Amino acid sequence: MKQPMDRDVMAMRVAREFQDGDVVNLGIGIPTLASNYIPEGRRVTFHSESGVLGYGGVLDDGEGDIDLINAGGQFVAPLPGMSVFSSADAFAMIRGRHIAVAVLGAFQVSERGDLANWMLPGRGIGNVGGAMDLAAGARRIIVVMEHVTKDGQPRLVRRCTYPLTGLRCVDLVVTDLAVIAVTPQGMELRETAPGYSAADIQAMTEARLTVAKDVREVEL
Amino acid sequence: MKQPMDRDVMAMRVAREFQDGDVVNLGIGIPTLASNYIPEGRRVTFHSESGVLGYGGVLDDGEGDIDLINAGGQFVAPLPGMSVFSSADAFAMIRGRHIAVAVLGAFQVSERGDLANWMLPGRGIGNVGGAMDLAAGARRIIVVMEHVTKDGQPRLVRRCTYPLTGLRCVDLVVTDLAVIAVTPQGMELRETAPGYSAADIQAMTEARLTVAKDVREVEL
Amino acid sequence: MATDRSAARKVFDSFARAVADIPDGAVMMIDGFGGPGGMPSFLIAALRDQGARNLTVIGNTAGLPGFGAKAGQEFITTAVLYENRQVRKTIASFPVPRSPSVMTPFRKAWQAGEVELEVAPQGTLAERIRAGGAGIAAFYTPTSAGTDLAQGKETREFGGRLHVLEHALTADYAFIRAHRADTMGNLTYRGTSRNFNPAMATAARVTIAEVDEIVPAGEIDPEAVVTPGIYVRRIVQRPGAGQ
Amino acid sequence: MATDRSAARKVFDSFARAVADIPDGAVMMIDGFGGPGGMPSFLIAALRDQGARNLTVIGNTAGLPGFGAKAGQEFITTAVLYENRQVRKTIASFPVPRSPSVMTPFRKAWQAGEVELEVAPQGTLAERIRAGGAGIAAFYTPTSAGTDLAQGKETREFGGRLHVLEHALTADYAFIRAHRADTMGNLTYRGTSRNFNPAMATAARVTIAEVDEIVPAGEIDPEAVVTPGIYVRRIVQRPGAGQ
Repeated sequence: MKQPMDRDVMAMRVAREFQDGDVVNLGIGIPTLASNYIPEGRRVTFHSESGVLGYGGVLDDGEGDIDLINAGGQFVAPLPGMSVFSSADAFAMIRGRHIAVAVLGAFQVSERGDLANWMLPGRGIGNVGGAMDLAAGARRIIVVMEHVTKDGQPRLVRRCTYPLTGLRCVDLVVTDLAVIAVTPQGMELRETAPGYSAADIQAMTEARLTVAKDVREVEL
Repeated sequence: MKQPMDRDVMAMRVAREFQDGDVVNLGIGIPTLASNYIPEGRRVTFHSESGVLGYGGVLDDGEGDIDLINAGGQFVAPLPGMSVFSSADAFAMIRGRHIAVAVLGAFQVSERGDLANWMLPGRGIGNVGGAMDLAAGARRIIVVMEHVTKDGQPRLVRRCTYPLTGLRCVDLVVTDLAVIAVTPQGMELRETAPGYSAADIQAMTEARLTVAKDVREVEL
Repeated sequence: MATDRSAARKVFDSFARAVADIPDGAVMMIDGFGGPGGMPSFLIAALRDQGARNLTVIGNTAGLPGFGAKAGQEFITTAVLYENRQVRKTIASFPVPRSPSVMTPFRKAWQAGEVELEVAPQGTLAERIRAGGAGIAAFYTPTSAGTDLAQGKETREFGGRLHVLEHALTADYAFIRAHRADTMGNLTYRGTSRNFNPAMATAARVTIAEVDEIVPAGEIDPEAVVTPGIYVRRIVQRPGAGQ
Repeated sequence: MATDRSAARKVFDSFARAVADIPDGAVMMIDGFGGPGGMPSFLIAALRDQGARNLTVIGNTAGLPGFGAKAGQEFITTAVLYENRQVRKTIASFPVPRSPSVMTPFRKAWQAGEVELEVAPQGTLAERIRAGGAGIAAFYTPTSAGTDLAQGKETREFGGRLHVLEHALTADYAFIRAHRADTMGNLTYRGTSRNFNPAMATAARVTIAEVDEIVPAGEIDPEAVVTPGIYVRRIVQRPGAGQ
């Protein structure tokens, strides 16, 4: 039976990518969820472009402090060893390649790893926020998104048709249906959601996929 | 009787230039002495490229703290309202034109205000330190130096023959013999040491001097 | 040297007085990150009441309702300046709410063609402001290379990677929201409310700080000063404690 | 999240072990400002003993005897690396003592043609290091425009003023002298001993901090951290208290 991954499973799969000692920047939405699923025994430090390193989980309205937020404006918990700094310093860390992994949402990813996640065409006005800085600066970019649009259009494309955030920057894509690596040779299908064949995935993907020798069902 | 100014008188004359509220950066030697002669009622804050703003006087060896020095490596006293910062931040202040006045020593000053104070020709190796940053960044540059070299050669010249520190940056020169402003029209003699005529000064000056209408003996 | 008399010089007793000289056409740096933390709300309100027009406003957002706030918390953002038609140009990284259906005074003014918008990546915006304060005329950054936001900008390769030339930003006035000031103008902040404030404080001709409390010089540890007093011209204390 | 186990990972128990992997040809950032305050003397001594050669050393000075020190105070500077012939290139703003008659190991090596010297204005040097850590490839500064130190460099006018294009500096290793570290690598400094250390900490692949004391995570106020732990890979405590 075909079983797409839900948001928590996608977040869990993303979190498995975090290595011990990594400093990680999480975008809004599913990326933020990944902080709930850090693998046992790995020490991961969270960075936010709001100007904080080493913060904890998201807090609810009652516990929150307006002076301790993440980039999405959510309240977060202080942790021992935390530090705060200015936006200029926060982005010096990003641009200077000190962030090991950024986890971002996306509208489209091209087969060579171009990322489009900041602006919908035709909307006239876009919020770029820190997206382009993260795309250019994080040492590894993981995109987490639905495999296709609400209309069933592929998001993994040959060339992005939406305005670009960064060129050749995406390293790994985790969707509800698959885990796909961007390699110098193009996109490689590495894992599938339960019940999906490589052919099923390619059928919903405009980008050309090669299939990893050891392609398998996603493991958590 | 001709009476050249001594080091303390030169420092005193320099200090008269400080305006209330000024942030001032003092070079080593006579410039540092100027901090002893701030005119009554004027609040002056001292900045050093060693990374401190709002420090006090020079301390002797016994009282000194190796963690609180000026750019010349002298120990200085803490004052209430002092702040410390990195070299990058110290020079951001300088380059960003936040320093009202820098007082520097010099080998030569040209009639258009070029400054040569970092390297003796033929020595092969020079210590530039923060001199070029101050020359480019301070809003007002006051040079304090002997009027002529030990060999009697003029230091106020048509063109600098020593390696330049900065172009068209000097605003005022205080020597043991005279106070000379650098104006868009060239050098203007404004004050003389007691007993010196304008002709006496010009005779020891290669640069062409105009004489201010109200030229007078230096007042302290 | 610092004297007690200096205290009175930077400390202003009213927000209105602190913003009184801002002329039409001024370039302003204001915003914090978007939420109430780090937002100089009293200074913004005073500028609205003062009425200067044709302003350029440089900030991270252009007024986002509810961002970083407690449920139902009211706070004044630069939105009031758009509402009052005081702004002709905006430079921001996140100008509008995420949802296109949320109307804001800025969005309305932009749709009506009343305000010009320049969108800049957040890190590039912060660095351009820092450069303005630090006397760096322009710099090369990899951010935005190859994207629409680099259109019309000079590019160049360094180490095999495309970079974009970005120019410094400066302002006539910066509005800063800090936690504590001493009478010399030294500032500290609270948590992520620091955000754009320290860079903006360095990049304006006149920097005005809105703070929770003002203490005598010497009360702030020299090691803990975030914005040295050299950058701060005017200080006004917010009414009430804390906020 | 941070756990106690992480403590052991950054904290090294010997200076020798902390510098053991530095290879011949490494680019090093070391120095502080020149005096004993801010000078990572134990790391320098360990590198001398370790013996890596053909080093490039980026620092404010190249070892100035007595600078910023108490009368007769002995302290180890990068001079010992020149004495031991480990350096092939130096980038500095103030390489030699003011008086040409004071011989130093650097001056001797330079006169013998054993070491290459690049002199950089102090503020430009600090900014190039900061740029290296901040992912800025190059920047335009007015400093040195029209002087010998701008020879061979690109220049360009901004706002009617000549600027010089300066390139970022990065290193393989930075030696940092800080006051206090926590186990996450967050650092604080003391007074003017901060100097080049915070910028250098950001610009090296491996940053090693020599500190007076190491405290558990949480002991340093998040507001007072000067170098966030993200920049620090290894921490070693100096023997004895204070210094």
